Amino acid sequence: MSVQSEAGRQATAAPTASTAPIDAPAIELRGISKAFGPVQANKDISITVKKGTVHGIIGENGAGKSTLMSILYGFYKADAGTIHIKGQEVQIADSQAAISAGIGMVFQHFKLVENFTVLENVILGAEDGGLLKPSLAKARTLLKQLSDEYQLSVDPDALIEDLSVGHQQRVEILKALYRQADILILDEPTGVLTPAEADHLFRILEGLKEQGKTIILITHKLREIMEITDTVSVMRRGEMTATVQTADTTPEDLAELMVGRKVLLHVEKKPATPGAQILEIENLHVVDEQGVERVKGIDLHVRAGEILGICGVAGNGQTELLEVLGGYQNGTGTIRLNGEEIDLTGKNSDGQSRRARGISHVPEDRHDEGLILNFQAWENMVFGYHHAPEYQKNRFLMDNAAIKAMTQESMTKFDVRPPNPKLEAKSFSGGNQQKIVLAREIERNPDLLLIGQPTRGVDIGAIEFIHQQIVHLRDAGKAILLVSVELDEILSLSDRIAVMFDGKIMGERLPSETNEGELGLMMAGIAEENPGEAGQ
Amino acid sequence: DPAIIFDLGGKFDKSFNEAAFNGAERWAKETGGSYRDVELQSDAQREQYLRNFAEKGFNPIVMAGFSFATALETVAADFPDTKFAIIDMVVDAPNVRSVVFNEQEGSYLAGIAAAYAAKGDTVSFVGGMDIPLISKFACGYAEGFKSVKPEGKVIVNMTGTTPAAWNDPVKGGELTRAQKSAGSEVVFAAAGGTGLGVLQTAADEGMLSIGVDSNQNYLQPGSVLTSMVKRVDNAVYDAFTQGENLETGINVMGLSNDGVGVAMDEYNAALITPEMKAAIDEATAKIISGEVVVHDYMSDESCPAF
Amino acid sequence: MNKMPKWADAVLIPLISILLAFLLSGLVIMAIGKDPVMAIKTMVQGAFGNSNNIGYTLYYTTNFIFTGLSVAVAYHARLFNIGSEGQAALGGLGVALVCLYVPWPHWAIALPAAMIGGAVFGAAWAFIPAYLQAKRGSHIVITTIMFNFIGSALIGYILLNYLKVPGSMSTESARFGAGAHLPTFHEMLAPFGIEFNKNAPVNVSFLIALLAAVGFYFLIWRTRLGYEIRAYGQSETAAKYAGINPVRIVVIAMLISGALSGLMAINNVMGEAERLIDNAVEGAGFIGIAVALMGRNHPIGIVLAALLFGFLYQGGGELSFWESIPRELVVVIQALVIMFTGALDNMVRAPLEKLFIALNKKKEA
Amino acid sequence: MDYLTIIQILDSTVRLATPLLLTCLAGLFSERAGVVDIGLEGKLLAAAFLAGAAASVTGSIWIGLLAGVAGSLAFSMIHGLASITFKGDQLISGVALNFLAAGLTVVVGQSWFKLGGRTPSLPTDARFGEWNLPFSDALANVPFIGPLYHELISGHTALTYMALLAVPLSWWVLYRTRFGLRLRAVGENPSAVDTAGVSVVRLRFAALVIAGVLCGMAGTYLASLAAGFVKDMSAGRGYIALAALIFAKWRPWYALSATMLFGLLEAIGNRYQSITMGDFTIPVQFMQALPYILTVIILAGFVGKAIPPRAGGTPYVKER
Ligand SMILES: Nc1ncnc2c1ncn2[C@@H]1O[C@H](COP(=O)(O)OP(=O)(O)OP(=O)(O)O)[C@@H](O)[C@H]1O
Ligand SMILES: Nc1ncnc2c1ncn2[C@@H]1O[C@H](COP(=O)(O)OP(=O)(O)OP(=O)(O)O)[C@@H](O)[C@H]1O
Ligand SMILES: [Mg+2]
Ligand SMILES: [Mg+2]
Repeated sequence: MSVQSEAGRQATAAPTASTAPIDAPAIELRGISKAFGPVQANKDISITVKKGTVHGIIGENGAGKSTLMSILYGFYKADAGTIHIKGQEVQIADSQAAISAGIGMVFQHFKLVENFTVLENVILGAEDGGLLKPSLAKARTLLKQLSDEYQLSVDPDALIEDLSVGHQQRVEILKALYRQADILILDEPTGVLTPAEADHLFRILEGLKEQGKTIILITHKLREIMEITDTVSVMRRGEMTATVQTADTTPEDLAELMVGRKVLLHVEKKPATPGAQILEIENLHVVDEQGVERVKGIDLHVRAGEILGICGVAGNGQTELLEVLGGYQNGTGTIRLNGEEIDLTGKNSDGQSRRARGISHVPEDRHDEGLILNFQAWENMVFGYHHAPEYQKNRFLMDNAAIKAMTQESMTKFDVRPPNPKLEAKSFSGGNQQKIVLAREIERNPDLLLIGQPTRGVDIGAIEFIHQQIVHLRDAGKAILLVSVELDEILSLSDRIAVMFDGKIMGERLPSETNEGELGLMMAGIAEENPGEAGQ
Repeated sequence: DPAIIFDLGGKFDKSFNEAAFNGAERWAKETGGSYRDVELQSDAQREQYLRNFAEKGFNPIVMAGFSFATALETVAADFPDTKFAIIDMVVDAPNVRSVVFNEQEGSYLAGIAAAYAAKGDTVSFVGGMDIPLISKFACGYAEGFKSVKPEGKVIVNMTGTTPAAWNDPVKGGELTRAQKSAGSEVVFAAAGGTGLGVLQTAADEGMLSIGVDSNQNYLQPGSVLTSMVKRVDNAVYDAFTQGENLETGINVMGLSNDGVGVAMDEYNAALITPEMKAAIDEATAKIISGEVVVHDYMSDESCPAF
Repeated sequence: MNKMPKWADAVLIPLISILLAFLLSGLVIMAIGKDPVMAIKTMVQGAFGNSNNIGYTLYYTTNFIFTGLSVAVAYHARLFNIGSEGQAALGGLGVALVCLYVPWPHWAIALPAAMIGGAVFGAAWAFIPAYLQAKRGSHIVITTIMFNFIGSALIGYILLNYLKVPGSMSTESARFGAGAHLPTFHEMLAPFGIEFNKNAPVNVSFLIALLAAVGFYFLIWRTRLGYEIRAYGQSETAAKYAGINPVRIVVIAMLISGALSGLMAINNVMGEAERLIDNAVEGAGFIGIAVALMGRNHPIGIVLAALLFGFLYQGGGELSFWESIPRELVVVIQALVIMFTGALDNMVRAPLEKLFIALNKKKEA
Repeated sequence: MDYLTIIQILDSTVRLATPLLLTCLAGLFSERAGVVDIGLEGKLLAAAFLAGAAASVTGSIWIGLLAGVAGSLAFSMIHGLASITFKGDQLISGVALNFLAAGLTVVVGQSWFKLGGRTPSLPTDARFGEWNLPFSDALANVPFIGPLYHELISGHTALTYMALLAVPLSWWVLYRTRFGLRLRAVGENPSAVDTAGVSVVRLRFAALVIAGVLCGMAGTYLASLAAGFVKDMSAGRGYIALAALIFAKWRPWYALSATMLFGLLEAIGNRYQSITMGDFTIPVQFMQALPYILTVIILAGFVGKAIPPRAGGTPYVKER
């Protein structure tokens, strides 16, 4: 392992270029510092990125990666430090300056206007002249060229809110290219993508690199770092701890650099010992509010002590399946829990009654569903279970002291950092937020745990922990239904895998007997059901 | 020193309160005396301000508006040595002078004027907030009009049901236009600030209008037929002049003692025809003599002329 | 880690903001040719100088506590209830009906009944907008504005046609019976040998308002219902996930909000006027919006903000009484206070925050 | 109801709707840019006061218009300062501005004119005259179209025609220009605008400037129509315009229909104050509340969920 912790600082020593040398680095940040109030998000960070390379940045949640890149893009203003682009020092006071310096950025949370068309989003801020018509016409042709060139096809007249996340991301990339960016920053681009989409993205990035563009990639996925970056920087607590050549390092080393200790990159688990059937689903149909049928007749079962993993490209009905089971979406068909039928409509079909019957649910979207960001941790720790008798002081009042004590305990147990029940949920990093949700749902000791995208946007250290907890629960004899777009995760956690496509189950596989390639094909609706394998 | 409390409309309402204010000012100017005044913001202040004044030894204390009755009943009893005068309402206490006006009589004359001024047989009325006092004006007006044109029609509109109705000149204007298109030729406005919009619109639309409380003839010269003046100013002036020896009891201000009337001045001289004048004078005489009794809407909350 | 100590956030910032508001008000007073120092003296004296003035200040405060709490309950559910004005007016009708048609033997019996009357009528007036918002998505801001107008027309109609005393000039109901007379502070304090001005309108309702504030605290932060209201207010999707029924929460929050507004009537209608007057609410519903926002939707904040507005109302009234300053000046001062404490507080906060961070850094170093 | 009556009611509708329309469009620009504006009432009042004051002093309503617009603009800028620059609560700022206008107009008016906050009455030539469109008189007696043209289409003030023109203009600006695209974007997702290199602050202030100008016109219209300023003369029109805005789902053409509907309801209410049907008389109060009742019914039955601009009401905060 050849860590050049001093790489950044050495670069600083390079001659200050008033005349740009031909091979000047595409980007050079020197001594960047940034504080948000009392939080020092970036401390004296220096980094050099060569032209035409892919540079990865990794680090725990809250390490300051997004902040650093946002400074480069002029979204935040640094407290100290200078920015050099192609050897020239530039003042980046706002995003306009960054754009003119040839920088484009795809934010983790897309900066798109949801009810505008693709075309409108692309020209926003980069219009020619006061009237829209010529700009739109010009953008339309240019967009066509770009999408042909980089395989970035999107319907220019579609509304953003109607597009899949993957397509929205393409729009973000197109936005940058339309502005003739030759430095492209992507902040956790694959966090929300399906494996196929992620592959597609990487092909696009390869293409861009070949065109001589410089790419900075923030990600939590070491596999991606290893796959496509040329160099990688590691950040910890606001500081740049190392910059290495990707070829000279290993995922394990990177993980250790990030977290500061050895990290297990694969899940340790014993073989499952499935017991009685906990959940049985027969002929389940779900029609959403727009009248679109999302789930088209599903049969599934989950046994005690096993993890059933469901994979599929986002939007193929997995979300709705979880929602019906969790009680906030109506469906038709039969669902039995421990042999007893569950109401799918009417008074007893809501989340409260599901929870009362022993179904816990970690929702896919922790920000919009799993947590109330403005509530303190202890308030979030009973969210959905606030009617449970053990949290009531008397007929009228909740027992806040007991809830706080319980929260304190759970937070310690689940290693939530900082373990302070009185912090608001929004001030925890993504990984820690997820741990709060998990703690809440797992500590209820449910018969059935529904869990969607457990590790989205979460750093490796936290992923390791979360996976351990899920396996523990399984070993305690509980049934777990896991939905994830991460094939890695599905493969390493599940005892059985079902693939969903277009609202139906394409087939079931055992993890030992399948691979990413096969699952990927099934997710695309291509592979056929192999009757021999999954029936049991 | 005397003191006066104005009602919620404020002392510059161009009508009732302003008339009271003018009376006080006239007194101050003529006698060189000084007085204190205050405007209300809230209902609870009626009693508070009355007491404030009484405690500080102001005497007499005049209040413009019937709404003070309840407050005055308690305060008057607490300050037997202070004299009070209330306008528009009767409060039965030994140290209170109650000044009431026979608005219906003045309005009756206004109705006669309207009847003579109108070529056709439709005139109209715009009231402010929908309260009985305003209907009293309307009723007298209608009776006067019908005494000349028994088959004629009087359109009566109220601006609204909230105090905002006193200050919506735009709506007053619209009501006037609506009345015009329904055939009205003369509009009588008893509507505070809203009335200003009525008078204005009447002038714009080539109608005649009748002002209220104060003499408003000058506001739109040549278009305001007359104003039904209610000499609140005299009532205040009298009370201030009598000072601490204010005569208590009920003081009815009607046509007979110049308490109400229709204003004649240089601004409307051209509009007053001799026949009209004669009819007004005749009716005045008959009312004073008691030969004609104009119905008081407040007595039974109904109006035979509607 | 915190940018600022709690006390600075809770006390220092509002204080500086109020100071700024008064400074600017002083300039306005100077501009119309009066003496601002004198003015502030008059206001303070007029609001707190003697038990009579305190009594008036607290009387207004009581109104504002009720409407402030009302707006705040709804706000916790992210519902912007502009309809407190109308709900309080209807509450007045409820209280009046209860007081007029039952010959109450004693206020202690009349008060609970009147409270129910006011609360029910106020809640009823909030129900339709709530239901329409919950079920049909009709924007509650508009519907409550409309209901203010409709309510005032309705009250006018009922007063004029049913409740008015025949032959009386005023659009007001008959006086309530002696059994419905609420004890004023004078009567309440006399047994303890404390002399309180007998004419001040502040009455037992003030205590009810404080109780309501305490109840508000428990409701919002200690009960399941309050928890659900806040959760719904923060995130509808999350609330659904947790099995909280949005329709139920919207309707219940608005019913409570309306009931609190309606309760105000025990103060102004039953306690002070002892009869139903037209337009008895006099804008207290709108001031409630400012009180709730300034009080950060917390009962302590609301009570303090209500007291501030009570002070402005009473002190301002005295100011116009003694100094012949137009009464609208008080409205200007109110506006400035709302502006500085409510909308411009970042103007004060930002530099203070920087100051505290710098101080902290110095300490650490 | 005969034809002429209908024409007259519609004529009255146009007059009553004009200030609502201008105010509604003002709100539209502001809220489309993500700044909620319940201070419309206050701006209207401030503009009416300054317009009335300036016109009465100078004798020119055009100078009045300038003053009215300036006043309304000043209020807009205070709103911007509070809610954009200092990222304060937009609702509180709006409420404060409404109070401020209600108080300041009277205090200042009293100190200037000593008429209790009223301005002196405006003489006819210090008000907007009615514009008679070409051939209006000639066509007046032609059956059917004569009254329609003469009474309804012709004979309004310059501001009315400007208000009507403002509708297509607003539509064009919002949907066909760069400025409009950015303005709508900043009301939906300000960070998208920010990262596209456009200043959120500047855009929002620009929107508030437009809102200020439109509101200033509306206030001037009121002052001109009523020939002067009377305290509180906006009489809730700012709130009604806000209601109309939501009704109109924040769109210019819908705003025209919504304000015309409110105008129509009020015009009808003015004309038919009490209707007697057999023995039963519909009370005046009911007729006066009718526009509000109908609004609620329409809102409940036909409009359904109106989705406001997504970023509305929240200041754009990057760093906390
Ligand atoms: N706008 C902001 N205002 C205040 N503090 C912020 C802001 N953005 C980030 N921070 C703080 O700065 C620190 C760095 O945050 P940043 O978002 O850069 O982390 P990150 O490395 O991107 O994390 P993640 O992997 O979760 O995306 C965190 O402690 C965070 O709380
Ligand atoms: N504007 C902000 N103000 C304060 N804290 C912020 C702000 N933006 C981000 N943070 C904090 O910065 C940290 C990282 O933020 P970021 O937005 O990257 O979320 P995250 O941890 O990556 O979660 P996820 O990826 O699930 O959205 C978190 O602690 C978050 O709460
Ligand atoms: Mg990040
Ligand atoms: Mg993240």
